Amino acid sequence: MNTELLEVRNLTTSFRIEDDYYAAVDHVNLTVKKNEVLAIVGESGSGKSAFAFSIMGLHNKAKIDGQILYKGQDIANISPTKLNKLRGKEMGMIFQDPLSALNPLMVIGEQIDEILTLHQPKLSSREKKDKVINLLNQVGIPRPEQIYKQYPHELSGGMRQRVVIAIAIANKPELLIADEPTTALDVTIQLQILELIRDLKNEINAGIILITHDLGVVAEMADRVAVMYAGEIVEIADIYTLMTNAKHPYTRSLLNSIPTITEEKSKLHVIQGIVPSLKNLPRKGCRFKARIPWINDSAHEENPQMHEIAPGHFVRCTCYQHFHFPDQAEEE
Amino acid sequence: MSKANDVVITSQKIDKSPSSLSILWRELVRDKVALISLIFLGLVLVLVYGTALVLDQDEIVKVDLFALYEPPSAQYWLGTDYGGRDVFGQLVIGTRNSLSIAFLVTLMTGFLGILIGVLSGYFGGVIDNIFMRIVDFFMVLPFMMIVIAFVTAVPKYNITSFSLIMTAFLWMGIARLIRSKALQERELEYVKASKTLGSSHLKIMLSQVLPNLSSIIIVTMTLNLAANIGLESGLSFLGFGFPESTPSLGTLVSYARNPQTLESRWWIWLPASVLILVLMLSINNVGQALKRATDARQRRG
Amino acid sequence: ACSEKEAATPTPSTNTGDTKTEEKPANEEGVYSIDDFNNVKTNEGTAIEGGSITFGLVSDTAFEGTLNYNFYSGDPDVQVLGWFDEGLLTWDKDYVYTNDGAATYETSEDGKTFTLTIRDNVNWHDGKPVTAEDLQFAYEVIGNKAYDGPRYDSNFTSVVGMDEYHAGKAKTISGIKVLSEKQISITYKESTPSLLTGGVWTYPLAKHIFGDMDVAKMSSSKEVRETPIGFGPFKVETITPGESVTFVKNEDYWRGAPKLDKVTLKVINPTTVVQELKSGGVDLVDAFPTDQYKDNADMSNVEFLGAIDRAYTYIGFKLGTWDEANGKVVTNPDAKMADKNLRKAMWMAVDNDQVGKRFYNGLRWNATTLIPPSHPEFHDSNNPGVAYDPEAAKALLDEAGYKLDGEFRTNPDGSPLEINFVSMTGGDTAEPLARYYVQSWAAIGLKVNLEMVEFNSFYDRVGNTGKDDPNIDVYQAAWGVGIDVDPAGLYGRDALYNFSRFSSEKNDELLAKGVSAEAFDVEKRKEIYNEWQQYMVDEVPVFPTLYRAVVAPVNKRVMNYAIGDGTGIYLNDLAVNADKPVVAE
Amino acid sequence: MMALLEVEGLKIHFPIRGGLIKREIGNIKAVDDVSFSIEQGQTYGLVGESGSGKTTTGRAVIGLNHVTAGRILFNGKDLAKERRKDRQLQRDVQMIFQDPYSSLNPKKRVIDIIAEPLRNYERLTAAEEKRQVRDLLEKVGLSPESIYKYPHEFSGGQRQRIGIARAIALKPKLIIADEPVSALDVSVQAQVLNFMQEIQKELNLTYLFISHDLGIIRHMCDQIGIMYKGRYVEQGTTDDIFENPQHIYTKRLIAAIPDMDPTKRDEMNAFRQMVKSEYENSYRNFFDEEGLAYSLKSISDTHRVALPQKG
Amino acid sequence: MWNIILRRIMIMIPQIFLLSLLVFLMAKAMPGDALTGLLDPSIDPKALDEQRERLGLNNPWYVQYWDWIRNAAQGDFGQSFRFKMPVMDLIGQRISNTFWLAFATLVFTYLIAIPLGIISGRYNDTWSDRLITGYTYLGFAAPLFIFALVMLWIFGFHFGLFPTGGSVAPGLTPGTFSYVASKFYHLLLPALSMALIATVSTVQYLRSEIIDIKHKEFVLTARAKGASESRVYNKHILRNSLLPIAAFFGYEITGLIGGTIIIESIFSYPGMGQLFLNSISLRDFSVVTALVLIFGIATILGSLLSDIILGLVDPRIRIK
Ligand SMILES: Nc1ncnc2c1ncn2[C@@H]1O[C@H](COP(=O)(O)OP(=O)(O)OP(=O)(O)O)[C@@H](O)[C@H]1O
Ligand SMILES: Nc1ncnc2c1ncn2[C@@H]1O[C@H](COP(=O)(O)OP(=O)(O)OP(=O)(O)O)[C@@H](O)[C@H]1O
Ligand SMILES: [Mg+2]
Ligand SMILES: [Mg+2]
Repeated sequence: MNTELLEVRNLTTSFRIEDDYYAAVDHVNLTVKKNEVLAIVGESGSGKSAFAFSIMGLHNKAKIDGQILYKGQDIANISPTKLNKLRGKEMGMIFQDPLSALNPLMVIGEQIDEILTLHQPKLSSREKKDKVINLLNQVGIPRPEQIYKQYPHELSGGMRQRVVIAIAIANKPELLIADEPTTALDVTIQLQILELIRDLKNEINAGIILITHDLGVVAEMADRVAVMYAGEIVEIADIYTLMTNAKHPYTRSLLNSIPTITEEKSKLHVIQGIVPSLKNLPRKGCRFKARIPWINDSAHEENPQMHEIAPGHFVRCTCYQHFHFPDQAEEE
Repeated sequence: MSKANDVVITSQKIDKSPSSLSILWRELVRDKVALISLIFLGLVLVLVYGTALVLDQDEIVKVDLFALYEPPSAQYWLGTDYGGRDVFGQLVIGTRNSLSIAFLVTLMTGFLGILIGVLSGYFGGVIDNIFMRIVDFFMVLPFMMIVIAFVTAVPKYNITSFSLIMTAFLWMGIARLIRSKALQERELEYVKASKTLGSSHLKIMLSQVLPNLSSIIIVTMTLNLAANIGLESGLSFLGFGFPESTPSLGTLVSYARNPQTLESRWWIWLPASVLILVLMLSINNVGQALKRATDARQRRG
Repeated sequence: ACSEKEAATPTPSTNTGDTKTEEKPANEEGVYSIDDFNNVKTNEGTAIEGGSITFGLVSDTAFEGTLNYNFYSGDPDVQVLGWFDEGLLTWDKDYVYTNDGAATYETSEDGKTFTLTIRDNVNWHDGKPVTAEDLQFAYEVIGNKAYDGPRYDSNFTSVVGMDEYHAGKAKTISGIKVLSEKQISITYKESTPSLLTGGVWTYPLAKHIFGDMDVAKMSSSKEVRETPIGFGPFKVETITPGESVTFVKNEDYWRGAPKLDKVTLKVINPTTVVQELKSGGVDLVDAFPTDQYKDNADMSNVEFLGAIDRAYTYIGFKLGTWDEANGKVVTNPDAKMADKNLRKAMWMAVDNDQVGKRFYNGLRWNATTLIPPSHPEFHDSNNPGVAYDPEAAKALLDEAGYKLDGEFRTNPDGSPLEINFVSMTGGDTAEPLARYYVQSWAAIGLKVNLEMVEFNSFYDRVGNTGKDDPNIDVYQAAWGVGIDVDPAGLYGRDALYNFSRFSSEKNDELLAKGVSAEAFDVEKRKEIYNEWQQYMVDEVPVFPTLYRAVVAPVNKRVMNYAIGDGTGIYLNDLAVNADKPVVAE
Repeated sequence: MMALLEVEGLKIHFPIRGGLIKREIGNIKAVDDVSFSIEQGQTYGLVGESGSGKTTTGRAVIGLNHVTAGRILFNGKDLAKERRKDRQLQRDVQMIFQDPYSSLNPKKRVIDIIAEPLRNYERLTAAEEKRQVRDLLEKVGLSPESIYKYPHEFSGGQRQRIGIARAIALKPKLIIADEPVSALDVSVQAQVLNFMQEIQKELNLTYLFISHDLGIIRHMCDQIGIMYKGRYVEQGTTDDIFENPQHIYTKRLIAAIPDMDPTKRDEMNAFRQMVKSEYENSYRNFFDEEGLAYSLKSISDTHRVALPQKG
Repeated sequence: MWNIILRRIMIMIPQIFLLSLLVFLMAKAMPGDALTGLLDPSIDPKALDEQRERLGLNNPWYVQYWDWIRNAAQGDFGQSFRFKMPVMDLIGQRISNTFWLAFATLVFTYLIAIPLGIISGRYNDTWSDRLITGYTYLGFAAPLFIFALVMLWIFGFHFGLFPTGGSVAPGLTPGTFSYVASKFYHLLLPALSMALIATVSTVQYLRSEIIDIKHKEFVLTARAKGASESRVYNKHILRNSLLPIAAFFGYEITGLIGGTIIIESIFSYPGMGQLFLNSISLRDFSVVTALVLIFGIATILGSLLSDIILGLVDPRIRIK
C-alpha cells in the first residue's frame, strides 16, 4: 500500500453551463503507484483532460468534489500556497499542444529556468543555467546552448514537446501527468517522445498518468489502463488483460475499430453514434447503452457499478456477459 | 432509384435549424439590456421617421421672432432656440438627419469596405498587396483634418457630398477587417472544395465566403453606426458637418458653446446630448450583444 | 482713403459688439437702445498710484502678431497696437484730423499738400526721436514692390510720384519732402475732402531699426513680431504669441507718463468672456459679444459702455456683372432683379425693427440709409428709408405685374419667379435671420431659395474676384465703413466691391460731387450725400438692414476710459481706483 | 491496361521571398521529381512525415497548385494543361478533404453543399436536383431528410460522408483523399474508412489516398508511395512495402508504428534499436549530401526504391 | 527586423508623397484664397492681383505643387499669409503646446488604462470589474466633445478650478518654474478630459486581452510549475497582454490628432488643432497644408513606431 502515490476517491468535476452544473468527471476512483504508467483512454470528450486538470488543480471555475490523496494528503482542498509547493516539484504535467503550452514571449531557457527558481530558490543562476542545459540534453535536444536562447515559435513541434517535457521533469516529480503528449506528432517523433517518457519513468521512479486515445500508444507504454467514457471509468485492468481479455463493450469496440498493420483487410468495427455532449449525457443507467443498439436493454444494470471480475480488473456494468461481439451484427 | 420518388413527396417540410442570423437574433433577444436597447432604438426610429412624415419640416425651421428662447412649455415641449424654432421638432429632425447620415455612411463604407476587403482577402497576392497599400495610405490620413479640409474644399456642399467625404475616409477599417477574415476563410477547406467543384471565383466569393462573414459584417456595421453618429455630431459640432440650416444632433449640441446657452438654456443642447449618448449606448449594446453572439467563446451559456 | 480701422471691411454678419445699459430698458423687456449707453466710463473714487489692468481681446482665434501699423492685417493686432503705438494725427468725432496729436498739420492753398510737424518730445520707445524721415520711410516701404502687407491703397496711390516709385521708375517719391528733422510735406494728385478724414497715412516706421532690412522680410522680422516698437503710452514687455502681451508704462510718452504701471492683454474666447469679467480676470474687453449681453446686462462689477459701430448689414441685389478687362461694373437691364419695384417690395417686406429687437435685443436696429449713424455728420437721420409694410409691398408687386399664381408670384411675363438668396454662415443668428427674410418674402408671395455659404465661398461667389456667380440674385452681407464717408469704393462704377453691380450716371455724378472741391464745405457735402442716400433708397440696388452698436464692459475700478472716436480721452490717463478688480457678486 | 493517372517528374517549388523588396531569394522544393501511376479501381497510398509534400502532390493533381515542372496525365490527357478547358476532366477528378469541419461551408444547408457541383456542371430542375441529392445522401448512408440541415448538426463522421457525397456527385473516376480520417476519433475513423471502401467497389473509384498513419494505409491501399522531403524513397505494393521494405527510411517508419501487443515490448524495442542503428550507419548510402533521397530504381516489377546511381 | 523597418520606411515615402499631393490639391480646391478676406475698397484689386502673382497663385497647379513640395522637403512651407511669418516658425510656436497636450494625454491615458485594465481583467466579474466596465461602457458611448464641454463647464466655469483658455498665464518668463507650472496647469483639464475618453478603448482592450490570455495553455503551464497567482500575472499574463497595448502606442498618436482638434477648440488652447481650424476658415493654405502634412507624417511615423515596438517586443515578429 505504501507504493500508492495518488489515490483518487469519488472525484467529480462539474462545469457550469447555463446556471447548472454538469459533471464531466463523474465519481472516478483511481490509484497510481510509484513507477507505474497508468493510461487513461477514451474518445474525445470523455473527460480525460478534465480529470487530469482536476488533479493538478488547474480548473479555475469548475466544482470539484471528492478526494485527491497525494501521498495521503488531500490536495483537492488545500491552500494555494501549499498546492504551489507540490505543483512543479512533486507533480509535473505535460500538455497536449506543445506550442500553446509555452509562453511565446519567453526564451526556452527562461521557461525552464522558472520552474527551478520556483522550487529551488537557493540555486545560483550559473547552476540553474547548467541544470537547464542538462535537462535539454536529457530530453534529447541538440545544441542546447543555442536552443536556450530561442523562442518557442522557432522550434519544431517535436522539439517543443521535448521542452514541455523538460519543464515537467525539471524537479524530478514523483507524479507525472501526460495529457496526449504525442497526438500532434509524426510516428517517428512520437516514438522518440514515448521512449523519452519511458526512460524518465525508469530514471526517476515516477508514477505516470498517460492520457491518450491511441490504443497503440497504450499498448506500448502502459502498465495499467483505465478506460473512460462519458466521465466515468468503465474498465480498469493491467495492460495484458486489457489487450487480450477486455470485457466492457466500449473497450472492445475501441480495440476493434483500429486498423492495425498486422491484421487482414477486413471491415473495421464501427461504434455507432458519438460521445454525447456534457449537457446531454444520460445520467441514469449505462451511459454507453445508446451506442450499442443491438444489445438487449435488460442486460444493463440499472445503475451500473464497478465490478472486480478478476484481481485488479474492474468493469462497470455486467452487460458484457450478454454481450456478444458479432461482427456481422454490428452494422444494422 | 425507384424509391427516390416517394421520398420527394414525403419530406417537403423544411427542418428549422438555426441559421446564423437566427442565432444572432436569439442571442440578442436573450440579452435583456440589448433587447431594451433594441426596442428603444426601434421606438426612436419610428418616432423620428414616422413623425418626420407628419411634422412639417418647414414649419419647424420657421423663424418666429416672437418666440425666441422660450423655455419648455405645453406649446413647445422642449422650448425654442434663438430663432424661435421648436427645439423638440428640431431634435426629431436632427435625430433623423444624424441617423440617416450615419446609416448612409455606414452602408456606403460597408459596401466599399466589404467589396475591397473580400476581393483582396480572397485573391490575396498582388491584388491584396495593391489594395492594402491603398488602405495603408488612407489609414495614415489624419481623419478629422482631412474631412474638415474637404468639407471646406467642396464647392457644392450638401448632405450627399458630406456623406461621400465621410465615406471616402472611413471605409478602411471594415475593409481591413473583412480582408483578414476573408484571408482566414479562404484558407478553410470549403473554399478549396468549391474550387475543385468547379465554382467560379465570383460565385465562391459571393455565395460561399460572404455568408460566412455575415455576422461579423452585421456586428461591425452596427458598431460603426454608433461611431458614425459620434463622428457626424462631432464634425457638426465643430461646424464642419451638416450644412448649416440642416438641424442635426451635433448642431444642437454646438449651441452649448455659447456659455449662456450652456448655463441657462439647457433645453436646447441637453436633450440632444443625452440623445446622442443614449443612442450610442443602445446601438453599442446591440452591437456588443451581437458580437457576443458571434463569438462562441463569449456567448452566454 | 483710410488708415487704421477705417477701411471698409466685410463684417461677418454677426459677432461684433453691441451695447446696453443698466438703466431702463425700453418699453419691452430685454430690449435695449444705444441711446441709453454712454461711451465714456463714469469715474468713481480716486485713482491710486500706478496699478495694472488686464485687457481682454475677445476672439476665438489667436492674434496674428504682426505688431506694426505698417504691416498688420487683422483686427486683433490693432487691439494690441493701440496700447503701444499711435498715428501722428488724431481726429475728432467727425473723423476730421485735429491738431492735438503727436504732430500738427497744415494744408496748402490748393488743398493738395499736407505739411506735418512732429512734436519735439515724440520719441520712440528706445529713446530715439520720431522723425520726418521715419514717416517718409513708411511711405517708401509700403510703396515698394516687395512690400507684402495690405496697406498699399489709395492713401498711397494718390500721392504724387508714388506710381513711378512703385513701378521702380523713380528712386524717391517726388510728392514727399522732408523739410526738417521733424517736418515733412506730402503732396497729393488731387485735393478731396477725403484727405482730411483719414486720407493721409500717419504711421511712421522707425528707420533706425528697419532701415537696413529687406522690405520683403520686414513683416516677419523679429522687430515686428517679438520686440515691436512704437511711441505710444506703453511699451511691450513680453509676448506669448497669439495669446497674450504684457506692457509697461512708457515714462517718456509725449503726452506725459501714463498713470498705470502695467497692462496685460490676453486673448479670451467669446465663450469665457463673462466668466473672466465677473471674476475680475479682465478689467475691460475690446468688444462684448452682443448675443450674451441680455443675460449679463446686470453684471454688478462692470459698467457697460456703448458706441455705434462703423458698420451696417445690408441686402444686395445682383443687377449686373463685372467687366474685368475694363475694371467696370456692367449693369444688366434684363437682370432678374432689375425691376426696382420688386426690390423695394422686398425691402418693405422685412421688419428689421423687430429683427433688431428680437435677435439683438435692440443692439442692432433698423437701418435706413447706406451711411450709418456712426458718421453723425453725414448720416441723414431725417431719411426714414423704407418702412415695413407688407401690404404696400404686395400692392407694389401687383402693380408692377408680379401676379400671384397660387402661392407665389410670377414674373410680369408670366414665367415663374424664383429668387436665389445667399447668406453667410457664422454665429448663432445668421441662419435664422436669413430664414426670417425668406419667410418674410414668402409672405408677400415671393419664392426665395436660401443658401447658406461660408465666408470665403460667399465672397468668391458674390464677386470678390470679379467672377460673379450668375445663380445669385440676392445676398446678405455687411460692410464696415471707413473713417472717410466716401462710398465710392463700395458703390462706384469702377469698384470691384460694388457687388450689386449697380451703376447709373446719376450715381456717378453724386459720388464724384461728394469728393469734389465744393465738398470741402461740410454743409455742401452733407447735401450731396443726403441726396445720394435718398437716391439709393429710391433705386434700392441694395438696402441696409441693420445698424449696430459696440458694447464694452469696463470694471468699476477703471477710470478715464472711453470707446469710440474723438473722445479726447487717451490711454495715458487710464487709471484704477483699487489694486484689484471688482468682482461680481 | 493503361494507368488512369500518371504523374511524371512532378516538381512543385514555392518561392521564398525576402530582403527589402521581397525578391525571390530561393525556393522550397515541396515536391521534387515525383513520378507514379495509378490504375483504375485501385487505391494508391501516399505516406510520409509532416511536410514531406503529400498534400502538395495531391493538390497539384486536382489543380489547386501550380506545377513547376512535370506532367500529370489523366487518361492520357495532360491535366495541368487541359483541366481549364475540359469540363469532363474537371468532373472526373474530385477531392475529399481532411477536415470534415472546415471543408463544409457552415452557412450552407446540406442540399446546397452537395448540389454545388451539380449546379456548376449540370442544368437540373430543382426537383431533379433534389432527387439526386437524396440519392447521394442515401448512398452515403444518411437519411434523405437531412437535406435541409446544416453541417453543424452532424457528427464528424457524418460530415465526412457529406463531403464524400459531394465528391461523388459528378461520378468522378479519381478521388483524392487527403488525410480523410485524421481529424476523426478512432471509432469514427473506422466508419469512414469502411464506407470509402464500399463506395469504391460500387462506383469503381480510384483513390489517391494520403495519410501519415501507416495502419490506415495498409488497411486501405493497394499501392504505396513513401515520400521524404519532397522525394520518393520507395514505392510498391502494400506487401512490398510492409513485408519487404528496402529503404532505411521506410524501415524506420514501419518500426515506429506502435505495436498492439504489449507482450512484445522488449522485442520491439530491440528491433527498433536495430533499425535505428542501421539507419544511422547506412544513412550515407541512402541519402545524398543534402540529405535528400536518390532517384528510384526498380528492384522488382512493382517495387522501386531510391538508391544511389551506382549502388 | 531592420529589413522590416527599412521596408516600412520605403513604403512611407510614396505615402507621404501622395499625402502631399492630396493635401495640396485639396487646398487648391478650396474656395477663396488667402487674399479673399482682404476686402478693402480702397485697395486697388490690381494690387491684390500683383500679390497673387508674386505668391505664385496664378501658376498652373503642378508648378505650384512642385515649388511647394520642393521647399517643403527642405522644411520650408512658405509664409503664413495671415501671420506674416514662415509657417514653420508659426507651427514651431504651437507645436510645443500640442506636443505637451498630447504627451500629457498619453501619460494620463496609460496611467488610467493600465491599472484599470489589469484590475478589471484579473478580477473579472467582481464588483470592481463591473464598476470599471461601467465606466468604459459610458465612456465608449460618450462623444469627446460633449464630455469635454461638460468638464469645461463643471471644473472650468462652475468651480473655477482650472483656467478655461490659453496655454499659459500672461507675463511669465519662459523657463521659470512658475511658467512651467502654469503651462501644466493649463493643459491639465484638457488633457484629462481627452484621456478619460481616449483611455476607454485601451482599458477594454487590456481587459479582454487579460481575460483571453488567462485561458491560454501556457498560463496553465505556469500554474503547473507551481507559480503563485501573482507571479503568473506579473510574469506571464501581463507581459503578453501589455504587448499589443505597447504596440498600439503609435496608433494612439493618430487618435490624439483628431482629439486635439476638438479639445483645443473647446478649451481655446492655442495648439496646432486650433491653428488648423482658424487657418481653414481664413484660407491660410500654406498653414493648412503644412499642418495636414505634418499631422499625416506624424500618423505615418506613429504607425511605423507601432510596428517597430511590436517588432521589438514580440519575438514572433522580430525574427523575420
Ligand atoms: N471549462 C469547461 N467548461 C465546460 N465544459 C467543459 C470544460 N472543459 C471541458 N468541458 C467538457 O467536458 C467534457 C470532457 O472534456 P475533456 O476535455 O476532459 O475531454 P477529453 O477526454 O480530454 O477529450 P480530448 O480527447 O478531445 O482532449 C467535454 O464534453 C467538454 O466539452
Ligand atoms: N503555398 C505554399 N507556399 C510555400 N510553401 C508551401 C506551400 N504549401 C506547402 N508548402 C511547403 O511545402 C512542403 C510540403 O508541404 P505539404 O503540405 O505538401 O506536406 P504534407 O506532406 O502534406 O505534410 P502534412 O503531413 O503536415 O500535411 C512543406 O515544407 C510546406 O511548408
Ligand atoms: Mg483532452
Ligand atoms: Mg498534408
